[in-house]
Amino acid sequence: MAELKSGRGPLIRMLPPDEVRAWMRANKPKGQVSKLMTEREAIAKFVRPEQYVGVELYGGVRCPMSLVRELVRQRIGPLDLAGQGVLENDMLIAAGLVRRLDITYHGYEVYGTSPILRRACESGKVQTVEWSNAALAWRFKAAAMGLPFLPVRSMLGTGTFDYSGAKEILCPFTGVKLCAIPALHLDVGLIHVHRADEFGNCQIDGITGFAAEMARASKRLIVSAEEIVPHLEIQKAPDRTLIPYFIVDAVVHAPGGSLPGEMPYLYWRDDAHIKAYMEAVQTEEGAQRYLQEWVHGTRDHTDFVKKLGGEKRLAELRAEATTR
Amino acid sequence: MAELKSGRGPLIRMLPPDEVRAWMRANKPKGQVSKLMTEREAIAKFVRPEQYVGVELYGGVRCPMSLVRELVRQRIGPLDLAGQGVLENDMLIAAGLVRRLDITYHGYEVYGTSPILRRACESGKVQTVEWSNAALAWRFKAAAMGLPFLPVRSMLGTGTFDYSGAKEILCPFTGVKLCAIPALHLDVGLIHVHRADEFGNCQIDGITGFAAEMARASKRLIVSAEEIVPHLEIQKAPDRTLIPYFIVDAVVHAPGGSLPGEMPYLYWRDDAHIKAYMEAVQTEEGAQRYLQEWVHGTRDHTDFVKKLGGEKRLAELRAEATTR
Amino acid sequence: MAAKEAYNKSEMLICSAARQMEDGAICFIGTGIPMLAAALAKRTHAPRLVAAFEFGGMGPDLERLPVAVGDSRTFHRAPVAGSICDLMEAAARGMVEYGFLGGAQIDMFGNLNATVIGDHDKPKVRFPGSGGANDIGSLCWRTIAVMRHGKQRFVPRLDFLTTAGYLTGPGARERAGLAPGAGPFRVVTDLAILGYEPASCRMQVLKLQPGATLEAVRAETGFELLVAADLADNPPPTAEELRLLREEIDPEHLYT
Amino acid sequence: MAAKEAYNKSEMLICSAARQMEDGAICFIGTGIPMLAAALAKRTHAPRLVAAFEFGGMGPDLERLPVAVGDSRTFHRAPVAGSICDLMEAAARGMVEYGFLGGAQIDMFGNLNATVIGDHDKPKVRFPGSGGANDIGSLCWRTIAVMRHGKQRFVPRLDFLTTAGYLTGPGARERAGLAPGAGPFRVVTDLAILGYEPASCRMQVLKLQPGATLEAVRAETGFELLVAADLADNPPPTAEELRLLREEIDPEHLYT
Repeated sequence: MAELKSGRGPLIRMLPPDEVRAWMRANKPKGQVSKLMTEREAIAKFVRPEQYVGVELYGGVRCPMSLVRELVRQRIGPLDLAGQGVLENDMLIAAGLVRRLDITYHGYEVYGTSPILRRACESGKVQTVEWSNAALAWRFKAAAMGLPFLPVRSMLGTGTFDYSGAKEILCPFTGVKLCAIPALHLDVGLIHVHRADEFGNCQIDGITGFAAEMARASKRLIVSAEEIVPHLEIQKAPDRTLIPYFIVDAVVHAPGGSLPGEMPYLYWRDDAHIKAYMEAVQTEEGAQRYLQEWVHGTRDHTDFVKKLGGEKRLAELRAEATTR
Repeated sequence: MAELKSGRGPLIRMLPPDEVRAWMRANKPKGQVSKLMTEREAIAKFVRPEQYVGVELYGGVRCPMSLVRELVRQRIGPLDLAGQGVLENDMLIAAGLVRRLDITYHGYEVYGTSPILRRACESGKVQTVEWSNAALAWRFKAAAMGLPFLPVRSMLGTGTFDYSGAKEILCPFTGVKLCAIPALHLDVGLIHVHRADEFGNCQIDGITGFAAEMARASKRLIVSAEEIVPHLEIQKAPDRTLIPYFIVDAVVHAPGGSLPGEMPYLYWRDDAHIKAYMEAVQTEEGAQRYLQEWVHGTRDHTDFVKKLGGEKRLAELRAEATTR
Repeated sequence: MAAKEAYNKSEMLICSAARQMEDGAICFIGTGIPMLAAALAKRTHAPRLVAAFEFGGMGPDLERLPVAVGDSRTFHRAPVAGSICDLMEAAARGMVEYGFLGGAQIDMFGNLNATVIGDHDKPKVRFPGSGGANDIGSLCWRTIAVMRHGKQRFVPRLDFLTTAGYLTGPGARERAGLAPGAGPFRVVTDLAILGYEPASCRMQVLKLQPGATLEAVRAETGFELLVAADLADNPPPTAEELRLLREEIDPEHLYT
Repeated sequence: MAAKEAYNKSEMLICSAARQMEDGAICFIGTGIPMLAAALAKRTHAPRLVAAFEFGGMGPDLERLPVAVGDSRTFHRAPVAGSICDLMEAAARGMVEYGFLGGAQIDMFGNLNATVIGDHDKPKVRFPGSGGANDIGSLCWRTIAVMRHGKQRFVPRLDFLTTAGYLTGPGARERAGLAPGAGPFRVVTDLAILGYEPASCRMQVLKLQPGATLEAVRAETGFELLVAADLADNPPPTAEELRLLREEIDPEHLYT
């Protein structure tokens, strides 16, 4: 086994599953109780400095932006971050709230690299540990399965492995070399969904990204939902409950919560706003100006939507939504 | 590592994932082509003696009975079986088609042990290797993930482990002892679903058991469906496609295909028939008489349903179905 | 006892099992007595009890009694209809407090046999096998076994150890790799309610069923039993429990 | 060349990439050129091409161009809208034939850098990172890199090896634990279509883009290139390809 390699890490986050098991037993309500609260209450109640936080989905799609803006408003940091996310993580880094990042991809897709990430990393302010997209999702999956690790077949042979916290192992049955990745538990996970009931039973339309896995890997899970529906609606289609109530800690009603990102089938992304954001963040000053105006300058999510153009702008973006 | 134990096995089925990878590349059509065929064609085309076969779900619920009866009609064996299944596996063993069984549970739930299993095992005709329910589902999951094994936290410390093909390993991150279970690939999987299109995109209503995992772990997958729907219906709700077309090899239209078992939301189980079956199989002769009358004595699934009471009986069972 | 309060052994087992269930907890439920017990508990002291069924159903209203752990009644009006992996992994994460178990044999450490009598490869009796029992015994915090008392069931040595109790005693589960802090909690029989003495992990009598004596329990047990210092009597089924069971839960007497 | 057939470098890259795609195959598609190429291939020689997007979309009609690998256009009228694990695990099972990749640097074995220039912990330039690229390079059968040619991109030694090509040469992927029989297949650039010489796993020029010479390709490549015995010319975009691209696929010129 001497020849088996380890990534040089560090492991920003590695909780023993038995510790998490005991925590889940003690802290999560297992009966159906109402968890409805405002974004302000949810963030204040569950997020603390020094915590490890993660968001879902990716690329400005079904992104928990209303929750992230509130996190910035409350200036809770330093945080460690699970690193998937274009607008969310970008904004948290811009706000100076991030210390370390388990990175997989952080950029603007067709629009290229993130000046915010560049400034943070190139100045040494934010430390990064490398993972692949699937590896990060599989780390959540390991946690969701109640396991300390999963074997996978990505990352082997690369610098991505060398600068990760993964380890090589040999399969006990076939002898093939595999990449072992440690479970990733979030202190707080943020997910935006199409609909939820007051207890936290959630439905998502379209692709589910890594919501199922991340939700189950979160010690505290804050869900924002486009729509709060009666429990009966959940009961009539229990096979659609991707995130069950007993893993949810807070349910926040947030119509337009993904803005300026997209919400599949409901509204298209606000391209003009995203472009303006990207232009603004080219400089550090511009980034701070953006935060000042659009985050600290808005009281809450409702106020943000109003500033974006309110019902009129929303109607335009709804008209551009992808149809079934 | 010397103290780590291994189950005494044998591993009835262990395919190296790289071999399966190459097989999947060469043999599965990746474009959408029609796979509609009769149960007779599907079974004759894909099932061969000496193969390893599995069925889903369990307990007379959403069970691929029409396909299993056709397998008995065509007398294809000896087979090795993944062992979950009340009516399906019971019937295959009764028909003398089964050689070895990766067993987890084989019985009649409230109605007790299966006389067919008892006769087969107590006479030494069928060899069993022990697993837990979840372990078997996780073995399919390992295969579905393209992995040779998964670590799990069941089976440790028990005779179930000792008489399985599992191995103890140590977690490379935490040092805790874990149970490593090998991937389980089926030569042929049989699954009954609520609806499918001609390409094999399938939707299931209600619990999904281990359908997602077993489907992905099958080299050949035969799906029977209550309803064949236009592709457009699938396209309008792509998030409901639990089994995607590219893992399916045959689509068989089988209204009432789970009979005498239940199909959630569509029809309740035929209790009278199931009780008669259970009484019949108390003796070997009774079991053979049942097979002769209800399987070999019916030409195909349509004929079976007719013999069961046809549209009239179906209407009664539909009236008893669980509502949304 | 008044005639209207007469009850059979099944009813006593069901009522006793129901009383072990906690409001607002998630319990893995198997077919038969646990299903009836869960339905009864939901209608009495535990309206927010969440019955979980290993193939994916979770939190059904239990208006109609399931007949199989995968049937549609296990997810009727439920918040979740998932998959076996989903529910078993929730248990692995520590979400499931209770699991109900049965078996052909149990030993003093609460280990269970549901696999074979005799040699595994040429058994005298082949039982159905573990099913989810091994997983429930490995992953849930507390397991409750429901069995008829009898020397052929309460044995000094199992023919086969299907499901982990405390294995060979204190610390053995942890040494085997199972998560700490979990294990057998209660055994509900027609003669007694039993638990486990914390220091030794050995089975002990906590309560006697109506009419049962300690001697009768010992006579029907094949190993030495400990007895709780505060040995008590388990009250008989109440009229209301019996009414619910007979009129609402199992009016067709499928199980009782 | 007639005026109506004038085209820019992006268009040439897109048309060249589209021609690499096979009908009835599943291809992992990233944002940008691969999306346009897939949309073009579906409208020309590969109507049954299945574009797969790592966050769960698979087989969309691509009527409207996605702008992100997770957006709703990646599963519009698709047979499947799944999850990242779902699609990556399908690739691990051998179901995904092609994967498109990009990067800041590539070496002669097709290894790619999309992470940093300079030291990892205090980089000169921090790029977005692997994303799904490492997985695609590890799990798909054949990967196709699409890049502009240039000495700062085609380098003798990567600053960081984000995604596995052939690593250090023949057998290296297998020794690292990656599944056999898979690896880099093509590099599509503005100057050439390149492949890999099977015995050495080294990059070789297969076709020259219109107007490009072997000397120009070599001048823009920082390592020694092999040249296929049957070196050919890649035909320029056809009028029909350009029409589809400009009028149907990207009428707003978001990408070209």
